[in-house]
Amino acid sequence: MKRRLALKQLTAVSLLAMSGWMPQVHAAGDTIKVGILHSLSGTMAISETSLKDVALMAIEEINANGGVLGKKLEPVVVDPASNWPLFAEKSRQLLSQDKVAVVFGCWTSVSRKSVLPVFKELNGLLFYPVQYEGEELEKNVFYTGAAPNQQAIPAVEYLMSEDGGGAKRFVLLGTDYVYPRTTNKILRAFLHSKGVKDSDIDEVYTPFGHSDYQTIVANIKKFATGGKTAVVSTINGDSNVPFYKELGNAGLKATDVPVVAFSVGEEELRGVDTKPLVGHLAAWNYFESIKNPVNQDFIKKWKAYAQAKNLPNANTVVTNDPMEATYIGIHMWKQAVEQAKSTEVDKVIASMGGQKFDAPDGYTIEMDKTNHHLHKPVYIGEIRADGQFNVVWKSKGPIRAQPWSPYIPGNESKQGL
Amino acid sequence: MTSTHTESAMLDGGPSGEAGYGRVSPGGLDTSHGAILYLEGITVSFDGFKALNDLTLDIGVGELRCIIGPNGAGKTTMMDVITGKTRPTAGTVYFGQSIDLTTLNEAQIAHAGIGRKFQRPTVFEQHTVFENLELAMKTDKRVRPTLFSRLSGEQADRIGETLELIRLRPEAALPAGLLSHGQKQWLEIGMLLMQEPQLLLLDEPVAGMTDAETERTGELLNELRGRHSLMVVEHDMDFVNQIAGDGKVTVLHEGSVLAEGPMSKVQADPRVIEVYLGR
Amino acid sequence: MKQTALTDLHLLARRPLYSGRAWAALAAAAAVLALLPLLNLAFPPGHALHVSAYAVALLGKFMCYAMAALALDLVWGYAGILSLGHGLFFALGGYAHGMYLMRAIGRDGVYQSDLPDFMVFLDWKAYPWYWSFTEHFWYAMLLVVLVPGLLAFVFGYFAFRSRIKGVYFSIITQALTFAAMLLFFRNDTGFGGNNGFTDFKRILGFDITAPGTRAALYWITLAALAGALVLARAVTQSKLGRVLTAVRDSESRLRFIGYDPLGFKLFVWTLSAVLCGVAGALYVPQVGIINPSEMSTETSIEMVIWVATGGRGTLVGPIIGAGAVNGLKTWFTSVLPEFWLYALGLIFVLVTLFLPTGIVGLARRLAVRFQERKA
Amino acid sequence: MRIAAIAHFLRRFLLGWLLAVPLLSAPAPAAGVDPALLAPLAGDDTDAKLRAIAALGQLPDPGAAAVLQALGNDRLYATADGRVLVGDGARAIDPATGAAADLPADAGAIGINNRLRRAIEAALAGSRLYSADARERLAAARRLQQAGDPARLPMLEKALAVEKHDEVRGALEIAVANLELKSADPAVRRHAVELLGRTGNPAFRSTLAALAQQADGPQAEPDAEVREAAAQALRQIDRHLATIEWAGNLFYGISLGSVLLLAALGLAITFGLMGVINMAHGELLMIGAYVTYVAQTLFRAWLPGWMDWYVLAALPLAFVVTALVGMALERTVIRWLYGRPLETLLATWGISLMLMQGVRTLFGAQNVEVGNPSWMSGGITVLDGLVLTYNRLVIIGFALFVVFLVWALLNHTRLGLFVRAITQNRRMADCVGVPTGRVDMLAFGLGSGIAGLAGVALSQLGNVGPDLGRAYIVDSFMVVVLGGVGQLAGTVIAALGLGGVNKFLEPYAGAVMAKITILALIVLFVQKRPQGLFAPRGRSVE
Repeated sequence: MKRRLALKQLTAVSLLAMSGWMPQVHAAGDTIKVGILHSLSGTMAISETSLKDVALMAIEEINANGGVLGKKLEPVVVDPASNWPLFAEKSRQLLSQDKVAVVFGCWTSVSRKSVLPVFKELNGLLFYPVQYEGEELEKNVFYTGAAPNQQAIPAVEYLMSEDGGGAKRFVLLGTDYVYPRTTNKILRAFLHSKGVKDSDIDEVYTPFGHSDYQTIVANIKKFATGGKTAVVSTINGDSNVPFYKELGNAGLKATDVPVVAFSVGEEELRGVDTKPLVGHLAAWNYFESIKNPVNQDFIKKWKAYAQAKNLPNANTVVTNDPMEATYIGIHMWKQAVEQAKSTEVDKVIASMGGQKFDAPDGYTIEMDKTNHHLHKPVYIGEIRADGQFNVVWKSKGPIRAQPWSPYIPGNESKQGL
Repeated sequence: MTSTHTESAMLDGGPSGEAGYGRVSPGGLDTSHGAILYLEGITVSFDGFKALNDLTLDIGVGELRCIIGPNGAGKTTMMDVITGKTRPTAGTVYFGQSIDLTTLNEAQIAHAGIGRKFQRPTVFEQHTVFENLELAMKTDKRVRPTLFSRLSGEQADRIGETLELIRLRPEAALPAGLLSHGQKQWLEIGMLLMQEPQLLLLDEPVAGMTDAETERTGELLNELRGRHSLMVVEHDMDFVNQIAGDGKVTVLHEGSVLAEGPMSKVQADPRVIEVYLGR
Repeated sequence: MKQTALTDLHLLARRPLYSGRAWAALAAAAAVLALLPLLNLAFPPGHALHVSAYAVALLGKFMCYAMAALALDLVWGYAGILSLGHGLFFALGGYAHGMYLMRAIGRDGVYQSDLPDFMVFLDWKAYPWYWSFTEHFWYAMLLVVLVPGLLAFVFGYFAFRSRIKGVYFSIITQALTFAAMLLFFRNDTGFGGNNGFTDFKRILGFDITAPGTRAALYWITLAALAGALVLARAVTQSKLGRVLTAVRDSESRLRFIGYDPLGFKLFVWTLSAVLCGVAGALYVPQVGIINPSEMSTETSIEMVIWVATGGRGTLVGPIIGAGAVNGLKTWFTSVLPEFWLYALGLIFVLVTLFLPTGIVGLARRLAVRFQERKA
Repeated sequence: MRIAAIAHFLRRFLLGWLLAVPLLSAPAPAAGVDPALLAPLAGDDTDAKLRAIAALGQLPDPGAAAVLQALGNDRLYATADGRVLVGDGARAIDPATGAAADLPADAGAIGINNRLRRAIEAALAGSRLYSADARERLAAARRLQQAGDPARLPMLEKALAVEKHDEVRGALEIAVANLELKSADPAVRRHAVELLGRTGNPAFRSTLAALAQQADGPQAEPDAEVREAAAQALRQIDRHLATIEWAGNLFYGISLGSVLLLAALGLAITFGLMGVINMAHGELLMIGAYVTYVAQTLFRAWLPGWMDWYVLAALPLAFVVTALVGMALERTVIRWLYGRPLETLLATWGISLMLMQGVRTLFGAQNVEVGNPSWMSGGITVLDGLVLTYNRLVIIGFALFVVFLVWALLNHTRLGLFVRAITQNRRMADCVGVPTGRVDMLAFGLGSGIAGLAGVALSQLGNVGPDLGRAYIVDSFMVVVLGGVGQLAGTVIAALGLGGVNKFLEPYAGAVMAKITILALIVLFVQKRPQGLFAPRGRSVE
């Protein structure tokens, strides 16, 4: 009995030791710690792992060029394991234990939402690299992915245009979580403004990891008999493969019913047999197939890095939009720090606005002065047989983000912080 | 009565209707016709195979009845029927004049005053001998009373007496799992006694016992005779001779009664010799 | 002579809740844990005695897990009922409390609406009926107990009545939990879908992120855990506890001596669910989020693993197990993010193979050997 | 299955161009496509491109067709000096001269979008109407049914006049009718409407609906009789649609059922017969799928000519690999845990974690690409409108085959006899000299191997990634429990039943609620029959 409880105390103490009660020895001072908070296991690992790698690459690159403020960057990688509470715990650890100057991470909206309170409480700095639903603006977060008006709305406009096939009816198909819900809400409002009736909009949601799309594809076919139809897919990463396979085999070709996806990029297409998908579309702010020196350099660096670190399937690695966004984020942060001559969060935030960076997407893009989002160009690409995208439309230039979509009532007032 | 049971079971999850018997018996049981157990035309069939076939049999108050019969004669099934483990396909089972056992579940039947000892001794091996008896002890066995029950002095005394009776006093604090086979048999009998049943069903009580143990068990049963009604299923003829005395012996064969009467008469019966003793 | 004999029988009959030493050890452990938030508040960061807020928050979380593990041990360790669905009760408790916390946000949400943000983007104009009264803290607390309790009672009643045992029971609890998870994932269900509840602002008017509030929550959790431990101990030490172990070892025999297992199973099953719900309710304000992933198969199985690692049927074991496993998880995910699953997986395998009685069992064996060595 | 596959393969051969990927490269064009026509293709002006494509479509010259086809497959290149070349691997042919040369380094592929693709298909269809092969003509006619351009009417009628093949004639008549809807003569219109109605083809639904509504509709139909006829036709089509939908649900149900069945069969042995709560079962499925991926990669590298058969090669491979993994598990871990089912749950859970991470380390966390072989892509259209996809048809067949395999193994082999003996009474079996140790290992290996086979099948439907297994583990257990542990027949019926119910619920309840309802039903059902569909009865129950 006694020993049993003695053991209990012992565990309690050793636990504290583990969880960093004991004063930890940090090689602080000569390096700047940078947190990387991406799931390396669990369901989200599929998408997030490559972001971790690209972040490490960027850090290596920066260090090779003399680091920041004469100090080397020291990446601190943790695995929140696709578990949202763990995201919160890990961010707290990064900020309060490892004392990182900045955190690059998160993919899903829920992971971002679960870490937000921590970042606010401890006044940390988060760079969020994924396109999302908007409707959020936090002092402690910089959003280097697209807001809905930088991705969804142009895509739908294109579908309605003559080149896009002049779609009259729309199937808004998504996984049932906040990003699709909000995006579709915005799109519906937008379509209304374009005179599309509700009877011509079909909103369908599937659970996470849904893998049987027979019925849904059949319904799309049925719906398409009512007139020229296009599908706007906000299906979450994993479910895309079964969906596209079903689509291809059911003989729904892009020439009949084009599908434009917001969560399908080069990385996702690695996992699909793309031949039946030729002609389906995706809207992003960056495609690997964009031709410009910066991008070629970016791709070259990435492939070289993959080889050097011999990542799995190193010879087939691709770049995609969130990876580019991560890359931009890290470099912009570096610039901001150098301008602020300090890694202090408030100073860095202050000097982030207006930062410019020659991005692989072919433009010198700018961090908005007020709303913590990037001005980004929009590209629409058709899937090619080789898993790359063939750009069929691009915006005139970078577009300013509207985190508060004008299509959602009550947002008119909200601008900037 | 069943309705009140299910209902009360929903309330406190415990058998309350029959807990009544637990409290009032033995006096409460109506045995005015001198018999404590009636089996009438019992038939049990598993997928066509008839384990019991129109079995009819009754046991008098205070009687010690030995049941013999070859394997597969349906002895164990009969006990299953009486204790509610198996429901008969046809026929009625009455405990005393009034209680229809076919409507009760195991726990309720146990409360009604029927105790059973299994072929293989089954005791709670993780519990001490003392705890085994304590669990079996006759008391209100519903959830709440059990949760708050404290062992009273005389209850402890009763356990003590039983321990003496089954000669396990020294092992009182031992986990039952550590007992020898024979000791387990006795412990189980002890548990039966703690239940203060009016009818004891004993399935091969001396199986696997040493001669000494068998001897002792015989004495034990004889002590019980009169105080309780007993039904003993046994193979061991010498043992049956020892305990049956001039009491009735029933021979089962293929699920129904083949012969009934004093040991001597039964042993003489040619049909019995044919199916059983002969071989 | 008989007299003395009887008295020692009485000794057998009387079981103390804990031995004096055990009480002392428990108190000591509790004291150590209770001290930490003070150290956090009292000493400045960098001071040798300073405990980081992170450590406190982490331990607070672990204690919630420990409580859930304790609850699971009651049913699995004692009554032999393995539930693969305790994550459900945990989450339900959490959601019940979360509803109050969401209401407490008031108009400070993104949309400055009376409704939670997720209802706004669903275009809901009013709270659905099952949200009514949840703005009252005590009503929410009532739900914390009632919802898991009732669900467990009803489900348990039918399952135990039709004598579903062992693996079957485990699998259908899993089915139930899985179904519930899918249900809560739907945004239309009205519990925030995949995002669940998050971004809480205040609890009973106190700022939920303030160190003071944190410390208070921590202490409440500690108290709850200690209380749960004593309660569980009392139950298992009572005669009912012995009936439960009898259910585990030979249910049919128990019937023949006149106990109806249904009620006993139902009692402990419901009790366990309620404890689990309370743990969940304490968990939510401390981690700041509750969402359906708490109902995933993984979570429930991990709970079982905490119990197994600590030692089932020992009450203290599960608490240690929850702490140890989660501690390792936290540690591994930082020091070897790429490979921690190997380590964790291996531990599970080794524990099942070589520590069937868990850490506590091992400790006991060592203790015995130690004493033999001394003797 | 093999024969059908080959037959289909040939068919695909001829239809190759219609699909996104041709199975053979285009025939070298004969000399003489006017460069003036080709030039715009290289330009940026979409309308000019469209005009050029239409013009090329009118040319009888096969060279023109070859150009369009190349354009359709991203094989048409434009050089810096404005020449347009038909690429063919490293070589290129100048359609203007017909001369073959190496593809110049500066030549870039001409990108196209869906709009151009549609135009190309239409244009090609025009010329294909005179193809020697009836199938091509049919396909072309079908294609033209969709195009609503009245200018094509004479062309169609010309083709119809010379067409002998009945099926093609039918298709052409419909195409004509579709255009005749715009005819000035009400009688013609009515005839056309009736014809379209008889097809029951949903594609015409919208046009007919427009006709049926009152004269003030967008496509005003003055003639009342025609409107009536249109309404009639509409009803015909809707009836047809209803039948299709019902048949569709049935098929979807069966195919989903067969997937569940495959996923659960292995478990029916390891869990059902051996009582091991094998939480790593899902990971065994996953390994099977990854073996398929490896097989595909190997074929790509060494036997590109045989790509279509890599799946067949993957089957035995997957079986062996997963079986070995399974046996390894059994020897090292599970054998120590027999009779402690709940402990096996924990151990196998740990194993599943390690297997998943192992795959991540080996193949990366991302999904890997596993393509359908050509004979498993696409589908056949039945009841003109319902597409039965080949991969699902094949998998249904495969599931039945595996069930038969298992049944035969269990009931007609010594191993099966031993396994059944052990499941009934391990100690007794031991006594009568059944080598329980070896049998356990083999049985577990068998179960795992079957999981591997299922993995191959799953790789043809969904994504192949480290989490593949997690998606199926719960469902698999549901199926086995519902079917009744140790009851093969039960497993089969349970799987198909679940699939069917799910698919018939989905259209009304939606995907999520359908699944929830199913789970709720299972929980209720198990209340009624704790032992599953086929419960063993008798004294042995307790």
